[in-house]
Amino acid sequence: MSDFLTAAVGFILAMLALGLVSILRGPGDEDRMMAAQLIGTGGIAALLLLGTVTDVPAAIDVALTLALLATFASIAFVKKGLSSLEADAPRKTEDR
Amino acid sequence: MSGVNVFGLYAAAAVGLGLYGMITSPQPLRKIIAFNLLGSGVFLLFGVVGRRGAAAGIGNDPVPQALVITGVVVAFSATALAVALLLRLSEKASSTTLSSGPAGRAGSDPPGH
Amino acid sequence: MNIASTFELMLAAVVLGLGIWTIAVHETYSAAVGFVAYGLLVALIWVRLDAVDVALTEAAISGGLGGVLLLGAAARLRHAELMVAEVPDRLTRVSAAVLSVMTAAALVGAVLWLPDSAPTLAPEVVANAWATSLTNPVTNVLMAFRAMDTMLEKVVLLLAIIGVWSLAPDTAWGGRPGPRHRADPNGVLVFLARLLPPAGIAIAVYILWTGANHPGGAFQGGAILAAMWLLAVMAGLTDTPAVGRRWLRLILVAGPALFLVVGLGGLWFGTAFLAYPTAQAKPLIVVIEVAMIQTIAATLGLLLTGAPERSAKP
Amino acid sequence: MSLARDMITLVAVSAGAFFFLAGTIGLLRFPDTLTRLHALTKADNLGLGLVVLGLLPQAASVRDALKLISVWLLALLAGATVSQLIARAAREARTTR
Repeated sequence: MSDFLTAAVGFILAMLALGLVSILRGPGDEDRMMAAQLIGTGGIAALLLLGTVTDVPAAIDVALTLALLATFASIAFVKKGLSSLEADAPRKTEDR
Repeated sequence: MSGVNVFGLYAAAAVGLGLYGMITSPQPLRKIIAFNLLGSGVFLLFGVVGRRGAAAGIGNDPVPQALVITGVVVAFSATALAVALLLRLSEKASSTTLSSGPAGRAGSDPPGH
Repeated sequence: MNIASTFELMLAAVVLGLGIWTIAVHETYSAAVGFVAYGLLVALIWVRLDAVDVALTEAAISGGLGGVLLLGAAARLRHAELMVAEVPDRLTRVSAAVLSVMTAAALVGAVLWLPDSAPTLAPEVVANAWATSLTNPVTNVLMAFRAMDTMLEKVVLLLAIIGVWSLAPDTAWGGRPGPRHRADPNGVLVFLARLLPPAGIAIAVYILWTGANHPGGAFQGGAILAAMWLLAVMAGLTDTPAVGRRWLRLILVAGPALFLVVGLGGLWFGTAFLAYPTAQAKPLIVVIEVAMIQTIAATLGLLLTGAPERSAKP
Repeated sequence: MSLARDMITLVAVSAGAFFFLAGTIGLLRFPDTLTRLHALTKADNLGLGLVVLGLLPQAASVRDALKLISVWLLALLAGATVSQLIARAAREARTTR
């Protein structure tokens, strides 16, 4: 079981690495904004599996912290990537 | 134990990378980022050595762990102060180079106002 | 080579790739994004090193808050930084590379040739844990055995915030830091900023509380609280306070001041500065930590928003 | 009993890994920001959910299991909201460019 889970960590990390390459390559800022989002899913999955393999139950607390901070960083990416600060401002062409 | 050495080697590489970036980056902000990378490498070296001191049912020597936690917070404070100085400098001088070249070429107002 | 060490190599390679990206990429905004990703992923290495307390701190303070601080600066300096074209000459770069490689090689030597079972203080920390009746060894070191370091670190945070505030222009002296954010009150961002902070506050309190016996504590919890407050600020739900306010300054000094009072009490009643009486050690530490989490959250959040920019009067 | 638990873990984690693979292929192969965003948030969140599902039988206590589920809920909330914000930023960049 432990070998299988370790292999799963390795596989998800490899997917994470490829995804990061694709995201950071761009071309635009909007692509790079996805980086924290990717870590919020792939990184957390790898972390949870790692915590189970190495028998560190507190890894779940790290995962909770990562989930909150990755969301915070994503919002900051969106806000700071735009020239204006009105990331979610109402505008005329809104299709809500 | 050999697996943990991989992270020790990585930590040494991070220190080298950070040092190189601190010396060669022309922009001050990049120097600050490189400084943080260097710091992260130093902290990881502490972590690897502390891992070798695992004893008494604790996986990593708690004293270097506490030192690293203190170090992370102090490094964050230093970064925040450096960034604030840099932003103020760019407002005042309209230039963010540290050299004494001709200032006043860059845009005067920071965006977002 | 077994599966476990392959995984470790891969993790080190991913983090190294992000480190190289951060140094080598042309644009500063991209470097800052890379650094956020780097800081969040380094937490995995710390979990593998069995240092979960540090993993929490790295993820929250170094990667999350520190990364966003650098990102904000990169966004504001974007136009100014494009103008800078003075790349150091070839000789400088080559000698910097030689110096860096030599430094790294020396550290590699240290990693490889230092004895594999290092001298350790872990048994002594465990042997003295009865004095505080807390079972998290790192919290014991931070709050009791090396409490002086932690108290002075709070003073460093305080000095940093004084330094940042003193950079305010005369017109904004004592005013509000950062721009006033606005967002659609019915939009997605405001929705998230209303939904996430309650969960985040619960998690921060849990991290503080569990820190007595499991990884966690005031730093990590405080960093989460700061992130949640900044989220509400970015969504325009609340404004940053004017830094001249008295209640704000009280919160900022509450943590170190209480620490100092307890320390002097140890000198007065007990044997030494910061010596806790054994029977009251745990309640005292909990009281200090509760005061500290507020101070830490306020200080970290205000360090991120920077120097005052707007006058206190609207 | 233990075998049945391990089987659940094996199947769910494998399925989760498959969705991470799908998400990454999407990121690498899709042509523009919006489709790549779609690949990232849909497939990876499902992958994380399946990994969490697979780890639930291995959790040491009910509290750990509840924390695992809340990690996934937080990730879902982030995926659903942040992806909209990024998509708007992408659209704005495309119209102003």
